[in-house]
Amino acid sequence: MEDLKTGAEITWCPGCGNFGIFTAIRNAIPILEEKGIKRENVVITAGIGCHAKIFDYLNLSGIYGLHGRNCSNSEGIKIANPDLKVINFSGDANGLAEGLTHTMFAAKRNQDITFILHNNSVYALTTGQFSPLAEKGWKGPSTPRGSYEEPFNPMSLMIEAGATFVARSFAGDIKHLTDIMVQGVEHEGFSFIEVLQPAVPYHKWAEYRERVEYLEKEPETYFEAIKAAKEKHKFTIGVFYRTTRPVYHKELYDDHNPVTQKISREIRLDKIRKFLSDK
Amino acid sequence: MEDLKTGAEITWCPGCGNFGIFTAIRNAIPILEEKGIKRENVVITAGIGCHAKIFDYLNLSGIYGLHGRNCSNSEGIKIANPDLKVINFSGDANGLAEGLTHTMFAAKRNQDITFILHNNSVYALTTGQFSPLAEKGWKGPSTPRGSYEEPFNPMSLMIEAGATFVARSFAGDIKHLTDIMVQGVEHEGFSFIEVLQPAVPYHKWAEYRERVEYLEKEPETYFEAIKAAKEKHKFTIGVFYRTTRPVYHKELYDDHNPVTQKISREIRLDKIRKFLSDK
Amino acid sequence: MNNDVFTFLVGGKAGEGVKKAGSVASHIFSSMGRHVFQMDDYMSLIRGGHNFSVISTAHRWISSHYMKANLVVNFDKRSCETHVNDIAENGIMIFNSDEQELENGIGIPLTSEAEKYPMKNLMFGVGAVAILAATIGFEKEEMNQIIKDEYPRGIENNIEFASTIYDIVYPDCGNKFFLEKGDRERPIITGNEAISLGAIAGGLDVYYGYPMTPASTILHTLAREAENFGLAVVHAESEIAVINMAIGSAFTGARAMVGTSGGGFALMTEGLSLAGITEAPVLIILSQRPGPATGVPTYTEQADLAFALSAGHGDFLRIVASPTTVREAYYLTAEMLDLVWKFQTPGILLTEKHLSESSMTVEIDLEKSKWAEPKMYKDGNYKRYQDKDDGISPMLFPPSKKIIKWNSYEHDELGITTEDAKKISFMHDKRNKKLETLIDYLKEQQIVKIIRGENNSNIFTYGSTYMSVLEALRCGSLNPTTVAPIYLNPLPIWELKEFKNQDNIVIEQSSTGQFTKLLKEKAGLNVRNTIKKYDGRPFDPLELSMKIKEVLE
Amino acid sequence: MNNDVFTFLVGGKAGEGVKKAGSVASHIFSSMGRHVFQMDDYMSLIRGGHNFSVISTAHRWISSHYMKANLVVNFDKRSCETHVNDIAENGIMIFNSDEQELENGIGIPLTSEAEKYPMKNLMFGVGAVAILAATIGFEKEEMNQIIKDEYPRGIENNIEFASTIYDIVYPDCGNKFFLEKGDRERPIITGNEAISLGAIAGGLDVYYGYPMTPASTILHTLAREAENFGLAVVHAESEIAVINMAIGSAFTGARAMVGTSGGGFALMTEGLSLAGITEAPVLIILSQRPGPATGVPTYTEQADLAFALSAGHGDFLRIVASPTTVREAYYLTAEMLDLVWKFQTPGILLTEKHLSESSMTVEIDLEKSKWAEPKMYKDGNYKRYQDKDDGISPMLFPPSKKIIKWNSYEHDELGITTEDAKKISFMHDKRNKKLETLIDYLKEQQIVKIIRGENNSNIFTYGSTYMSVLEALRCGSLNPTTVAPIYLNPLPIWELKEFKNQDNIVIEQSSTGQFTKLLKEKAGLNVRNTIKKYDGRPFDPLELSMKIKEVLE
Ligand SMILES: Cc1ncc(C[n+]2csc(CCOP(=O)(O)OP(=O)(O)O)c2C)c(N)n1
Ligand SMILES: Cc1ncc(C[n+]2csc(CCOP(=O)(O)OP(=O)(O)O)c2C)c(N)n1
Ligand code: SF4
Ligand code: SF4
Ligand SMILES: [Mg+2]
Ligand SMILES: [Mg+2]
Repeated sequence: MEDLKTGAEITWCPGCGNFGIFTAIRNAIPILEEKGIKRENVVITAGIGCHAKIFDYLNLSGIYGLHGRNCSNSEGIKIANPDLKVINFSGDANGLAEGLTHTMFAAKRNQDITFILHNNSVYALTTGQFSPLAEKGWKGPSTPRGSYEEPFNPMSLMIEAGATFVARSFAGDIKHLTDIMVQGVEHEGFSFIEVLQPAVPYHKWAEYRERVEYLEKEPETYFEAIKAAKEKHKFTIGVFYRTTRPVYHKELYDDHNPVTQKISREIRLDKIRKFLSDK
Repeated sequence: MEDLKTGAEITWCPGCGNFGIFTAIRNAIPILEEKGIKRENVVITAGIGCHAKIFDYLNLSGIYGLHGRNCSNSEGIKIANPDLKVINFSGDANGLAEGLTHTMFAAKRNQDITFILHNNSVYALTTGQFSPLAEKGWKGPSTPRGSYEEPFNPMSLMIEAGATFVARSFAGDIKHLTDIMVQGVEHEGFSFIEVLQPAVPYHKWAEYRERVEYLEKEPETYFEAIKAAKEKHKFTIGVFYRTTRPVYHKELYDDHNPVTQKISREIRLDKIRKFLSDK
Repeated sequence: MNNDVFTFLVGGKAGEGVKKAGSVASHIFSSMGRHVFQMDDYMSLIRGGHNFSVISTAHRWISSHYMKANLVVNFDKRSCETHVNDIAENGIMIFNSDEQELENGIGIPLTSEAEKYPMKNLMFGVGAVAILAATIGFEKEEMNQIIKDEYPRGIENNIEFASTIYDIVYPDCGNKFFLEKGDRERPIITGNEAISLGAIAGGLDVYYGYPMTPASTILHTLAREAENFGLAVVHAESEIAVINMAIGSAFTGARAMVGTSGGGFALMTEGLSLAGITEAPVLIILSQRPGPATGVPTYTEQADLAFALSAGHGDFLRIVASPTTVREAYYLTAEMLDLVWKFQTPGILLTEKHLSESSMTVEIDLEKSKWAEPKMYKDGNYKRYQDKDDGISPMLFPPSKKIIKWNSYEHDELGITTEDAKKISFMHDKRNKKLETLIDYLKEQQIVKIIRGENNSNIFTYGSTYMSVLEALRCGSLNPTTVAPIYLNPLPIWELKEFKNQDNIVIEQSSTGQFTKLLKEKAGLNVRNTIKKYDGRPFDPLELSMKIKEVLE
Repeated sequence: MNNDVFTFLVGGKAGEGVKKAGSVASHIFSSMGRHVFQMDDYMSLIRGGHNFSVISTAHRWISSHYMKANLVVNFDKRSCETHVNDIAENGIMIFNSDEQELENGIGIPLTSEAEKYPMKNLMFGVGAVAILAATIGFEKEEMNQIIKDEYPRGIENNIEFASTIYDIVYPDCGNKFFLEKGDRERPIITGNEAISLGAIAGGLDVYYGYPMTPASTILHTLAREAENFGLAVVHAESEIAVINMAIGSAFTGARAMVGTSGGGFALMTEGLSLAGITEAPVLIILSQRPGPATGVPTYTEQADLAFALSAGHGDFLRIVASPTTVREAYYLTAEMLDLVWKFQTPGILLTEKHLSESSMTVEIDLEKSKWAEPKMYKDGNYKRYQDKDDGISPMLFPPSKKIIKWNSYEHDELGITTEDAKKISFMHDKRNKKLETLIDYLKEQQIVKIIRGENNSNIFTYGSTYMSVLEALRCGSLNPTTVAPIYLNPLPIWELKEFKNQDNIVIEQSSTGQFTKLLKEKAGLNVRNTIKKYDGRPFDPLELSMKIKEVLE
C-alpha cells in the first residue's frame, strides 16, 4: 500500500479529472512526510459525489460524510485533536450548495484544514445537473432550458469569507496541483484549493487544456487578490491569496489538546465537587 | 389599522432599535402605495429572533417562518406569484448563520425580494450570544472568554453573492431608513438592506449615534463598491452597490404566473393523454 | 418457471446504453400488445461498473421482473459472471466473444463489429435490440423501423450494425421464442413518471427539488414538462430550501410538491413541522433507498417507514400513504395532493427505488384523478386559524385586503403569536380535530387493497413490495388473502380488524421489520412470520414464492 | 393544602431580576437545610412582559413547585392580575403600591423607594428578598449577609434598600411564617447543570451547540467551565454543523455531546442517521418545548417522543432515555455517554424545559457516575466494522498506522463502500445485533422506576412529569403504584409485563398521548385513562392530585 491506494475498485469514468487529483494527493503526501508531517497524522474527509470516491481509493484514515457536511466533520476532527492534519475533499455542489454555510464558516474561523474543491461545475454523480459553479444557461436534467443562475466565483468568495490561502489548480497539471496541495496543507489556517476537474461526460479536456493559464504573479494585497479573482478568467491557476491570522483551535485553547491531554476522572470529580459546593 | 399596526402586545425592550425599523417600514408602505404598489400585494416573512416579532406587529399578510429559513419562504412566495412584493425581515443569526446559504443563493439568483437584515450583532432573543456580525472578542454566554471569529462584512459579502442593491442604514435614522426601504422595494432584483439596530441590553445608542456616518457618494462600479464596503467603517450608511441583471422569476417563465394563470384540469388531462400516447 | 412470461436481460457497463436497450425491448413488447415490467439495476457511478435491465413480459398484467431470463445479452465479461445463474431453463445467453469464450452461450464479436463504426460505444445497445428482434422472430424491416425510431443518431450505421448482428444470431436462435400478441398497446412509464403526471393531474403548480436518487427523475420529468404545463420547477440549493420554498408557495395558494430520498427528507423534517403548525398543505415524495445515511443510493429498501410516520417535532397530523403499483402512484399522488389541501397538513407519499425507477405498462383512466381544492373562505371576518368543528379553517390567499398570517409560533385564530396557556391548548385541540375528520373521510374511500384468497393465512405487504408479492403468488400458484394498506397514517385499523387474530405473514424490505411492527403495534395484528429482504434488491417472484410456500406450510 | 410545604412566588417584568430573586430565595431555604424546588416561568422576550418564579420548600424531598403560594411578591400590576388566584389559604400577597391599590394584600411603594437609587431597575429583586427575609423571621444581619453575597454590585445601596423594605413589611407580616430548619445544606442546580456536570463526569471532551431554548444553558454552563475542565465548547453556525462536528470529534476518540430543542433536533436527523451507519458514538440532548415548529419556546411539553424514537432514515439503533429528576439527569447523562460509546450508536437524552430549567436541591454521589469507555482494538488486523457476536467492533483512533475508515455509504468491514447484495445485508445484520446486546446489558440495570403502592391502579409517567406526579401523590395522599421507564428505546417491556392487564393510568404532557401510545403499542399495556396537559405549563401537584383522584375513583 505504499502508493497510498486501497484495493477498492475505481469507478470513476475513464479519463475523469479525479484521477489527476488522486495522483497529485498521492504525490503530495510523501513530500509532506519529508517535511515532517507524519502520514498517520493526515486524515481525510469526503462529502458525497464523484469527487468523494477518492475516500475509498486513498489509503488514509478518515470520514466519508454526508453530502454537504464533511466540512463540519473536518472541523470536528481538528477541534478535538489539533495534532491531526485534515484534508477535506469536496464537490462543488457538496461544498458550495448543500454545504455552503459550513465552507463559509470554516473559512471565517480560519480552521486549520485544507479544503480541496473538485470543480467540475456539475452535480456529476447525480447525472449532471447545473451546479453553483455552472455557467448560466447550462443545460442539465434539472434545467433543460438552461440554468438561470450566475455562478459563484470560488476565489473571491472564499477570500471574502476569510480563507487565508486561496488557490486554483488543474487536474491536468499534476505538478502544479501537487505543489499547491503541499502548500495548502503546510499553510496554517483555512486553505481553499479549487481544482478544475473535467468530467468527461460533460466537458472536453481539450477545452480545459487550451484555456488554462497561469497567474503571472501572486497578488500581494487583498485588493490585488480580489482584482485577480474577478478579472482573470476562470481557467487561471495559481495562488490568489495568502495571508495569516490566528487559527481557530489555538484561539479556542492555545496548545491544549482535549483528546491527548484529557483531564482524569478523579480530577473532574473533585472539580465537580467544588462546583456543587458553591451552588 | 391605517397605521399598519395589529393589536398584538409589543414585547421589544423599551428603546430597542427594532422600533425604528417598525416605524420606517410603516412610513415606507404608504410611499410605495403612492408609487403604485398596492398594499395587499405586499407580503412579509420573518425568521425567528427579536427582529422577527415585527411580523406580529405589522398588519400585513405573510409567513412567520423558521429560524434561518424565511428567505426560502420568501423565494417560494415570489416564484409562485410574482405579482407579490416580498419583504423579508431577518436577524443576523437568522440570515447569516443558520440561514446563510439561503441568503447567498437568493442573492445569486437575483430573486426580486427585499431582504432587511436587523444587525444587532448578537443572538438577541436567545440572550446575547455572539453572532456572525459580532466583533471578535465579543463576550456572550457561549463565548465567555470572547468570541474567536472575525465578523462577516455584510456589504461586500452580499455584493460577492450577487445582490443587485446593497445598502446600509440605521434604525436611529428613520428618514434615511425609510428612503432606503422604498428604494429597496422598488429595485427589481435582490435588495439587501443592513440596518444597524442597537439592542439595548447589549449596546448603547450613543455609541451608534456618534459613529454613524453617511457614505459621501454612491459607488459607481463594482470595485468602487467593494472598496467602500471594505474601507469604510461599519457604521457607514448609504447605498453601496446598485446594478441590474435579470431577476429569477422572469428567467424562469417570462411573464407567466403559475397561480393566476393556472392551466385548467381539462387541458392538463389532454396534455397528459398526449404524453402517455408517446410512451 | 412461469411459461406465460418471457424475460429479457441485458447487462454491461454504465454508458453502454444498457438501460436504453432495455426500454427499447420494453417498447417492442408493449407494441405487441403485451404487458411489461422493467427493472433497471445500476450502480452509483457514471461510466463502467455493471448495469443491467431485466424486462419481463406477459400476455396478462405482470407486476415484476423475473431474474431467470429466457434471453440474456451480456456486453462484457463481468456481466457474464454476474448473470451466469440468471438463465432460465431453455434460455439462452449471448455474450461478447471479443471479451471471452464460454461453453454455454452464443458468442458474438460485439466489440470488433462495433469498432467498425465511429460511435462504437453506443452500438452495443443497438446490437442487443437486434438480438432480441432475431430471437423473437421479427423481420428485419420491423427491426429497422424500431432502430430508426429509437436510435435517431447515426441511423444508417445503426441499421447496418443491427443487420450484421441479426445475421450472426439468426442461424443459432432466430425465431427461437414465440411471443403471442396481445390486445392493444399500452404506455410504459416509470413510477416517478406516474408520480409526476399524477401531481400535474391533481393541480400541481410548483415543484422544488434537490437531486437525490431515486427521486431525481421526478425533478427531471417535471423540469422537462414545466413549460408545457405552466409549472415552476426549481432545483434549489438544498432540501431545506426546497421544503421552505414549497411552504412559501403554498401560502400563495400554489399546489406545491417536493421530492427527495431519506437523507434529504431528514433535512426537511423541521419544515415538515412548520407545515404542521402553519397548516401548510405540502406534499413530500419520499422515495426510499437503503439507509442509514448515504446507504446504497441506487438500490431499494423500505426502512424509512417509522421515520416518515413521526417525522418532525411536536404533535401534528402527517398523512402518509404508499402506492402499491405504478398505476396507483398516479392516482395516489393526485389524491394526496388533494388531501393535503383539504386537510391543510403535510403529506408524505412514501415509495421506493423499486417503484420510482421501474417501468411498466399501465392503463390509466385520467378522469378518475382527484383535483386538489381547499375549503375556501367565503365572507365575514377572516381568521387564518378559525376554529371549526372539523378543525379545518377556510383558506384565503394574497393579494387580499384581509390579513393572512401563517405562523410558526403557537398562535391565536388570527395567526398572532401566543404564549397564553389557554390559547396553546385550544390551538392544539383545533389542529388535533383534523385527524378524526380525516379518518371519517378515509372510511369512505378504498384505502386497503384486499384480494380474498383460499388459504387460511393472510399476506400483508405494502408499497412496491405488493407488486413482487402478487407476481410471486401467481407464479407459485398460491392463493392466500393479500392485504396491502395504502394509507399508513392514519393506518386503516378499521379495515384490518377482521384479520387481527388470524394467521398473518408480513413481507417487507426492512431488516428490522418496520412494517411488521406497525401492524402488530398499531393494528394489534398477530404476525406469525415476516419475510424480509434488505440487500438493496427487490424480491424475485420465484424466490419469493418459494419462501412464501415454506412459511405457509 | 400541604402544610409541610412553604411556597414563595415572585413576579414582575423580564429584566427586573425576578429569577434572580427566586434563586436567592431558593438558596435561603437550602441554607436552612431544607429541600427546594424552583420553577421559572418566563416569556420569549428580553425586557418587559411577565415572568415569575415559584419556589416550594419542604423539610423532606420535594419534587415540584406548587402554584398556590404562601408568599406572593408582585413587582407590577400585571403580576397581581396573573397571580390573583395563586395565593394559598392564609397566604399573603405583597404588591407594588406605586402601581395600584388592592384590597387583599399588602402594598409597598417599591417603585418610589427604588427610584432613590441609581440602579433602580435592579432593586426590585433585592426588595423581594427582604420581604421574604422579614416574613420568615430572618434577622436583618442575616439578610444583609445574603444580600452582600448575592447582589455584589452596589452593596451599600442594596442593603439600605433591603432594610427599608424590611422595615415596611415587618409590622404587617414580620415573622409570619415559621420554617423549620433541616439537617444540612444541599446544592441547588438546574436540570441543565445536572446534565452538564453528568457529561463532564462521564468523560465529555467536546460540546457543540447552537443556542435554542431550553437547551441553551447547557452550552452556556459548559462554555463557562470549558477552561476548568479542558473541554472544547463551540457555538457553531447551525445544528447541522453541530452534529457533524460532533461526529468528526468522535472519530478522534473525543467524547462528544450536543444539545438542542425540537427544531434543532429535526435538523440533526440526517446526522443522526450518519451516526447510525458510521457507528459514531454521539449523545444528543433533546430538551423539549411545545411544538410543532417554533411553538412556544420558553415553556414545556413532551411531544417530541415519537419523533425521537424513530428519527433518522434507515434501520439503526437509537438509544433513548429520559431522566425523571434533576439528580437522575446527572447520572443518566454520564450513563448515556457511556452507553453510546459502549454500543457505538447515537443516543438521545430526552428531557423537557421543566427539567432543564427548573432547579432543585440534590444529593449526588459523584463516585457513582459512569465513565465512558469504548471497547478498544488490541491487536491483529484492524477492521473498523469487524463483525462480532455482539455486533460491536473494537475501536481505534487516529493517529494510527492502521487505516480507520468511517463510512456514510454501506460498507464492508474495512469501511470501504459496497453495493454488493450480500455485504449490504451482512452489515445490516451486524449492526442490528447491537440491539440484543444492549437489551441484555440493560436487563442488568435498574432502568424503570417502580414505587409499589396500595391502590389497585398503576400510574405510568416519564421524564420530568414523574416529579409532578410524585408530588401530586404525596399532597393528595394517594398511593397507587407508580412506574416510570427511564429508557424509552429500547423500552424495557420485560419490566412492564406484570402490569399489562392491570388498571393503568398514564400521565404525560402531549396532546395526542404519545407516551400512552408507546405503552399500549410497544408494551401492550392496557391503559384506561390518560391525564394530559399541553398548555406549556408543568402540572401543579394540587390540581394533578385532584385529577388523579377523579380517575382513580
Ligand atoms: C442530503 C442529500 N441530498 C442529495 C444527495 C444526492 N447527491 C449525491 S452526490 C450529489 C451531487 C454531487 O455533486 P458535487 O458535490 O458537485 O460532486 P460531483 O459528483 O460533481 O463530484 C447529490 C445531490 C445526497 N446524497 N444527500
Ligand atoms: C432551528 C433553530 N435553532 C435555534 C433556534 C433558537 N433561536 C431563536 S432566535 C435565535 C437567534 C436569533 O438571533 P438573530 O437572528 O440575530 O435575531 P435577533 O434576536 O438578534 O433579532 C435562535 C438561535 C430556533 N428557533 N430554531
Ligand atoms: S461523471 Fe465526471 S466526475 Fe464523475 S466519474 Fe465521470 S468524469 Fe469523473
Ligand atoms: S434584546 Fe435587543 S433586539 Fe431584542 S427586544 Fe431587546 S433591544 Fe430589541
Ligand atoms: Mg461537481
Ligand atoms: Mg441578531
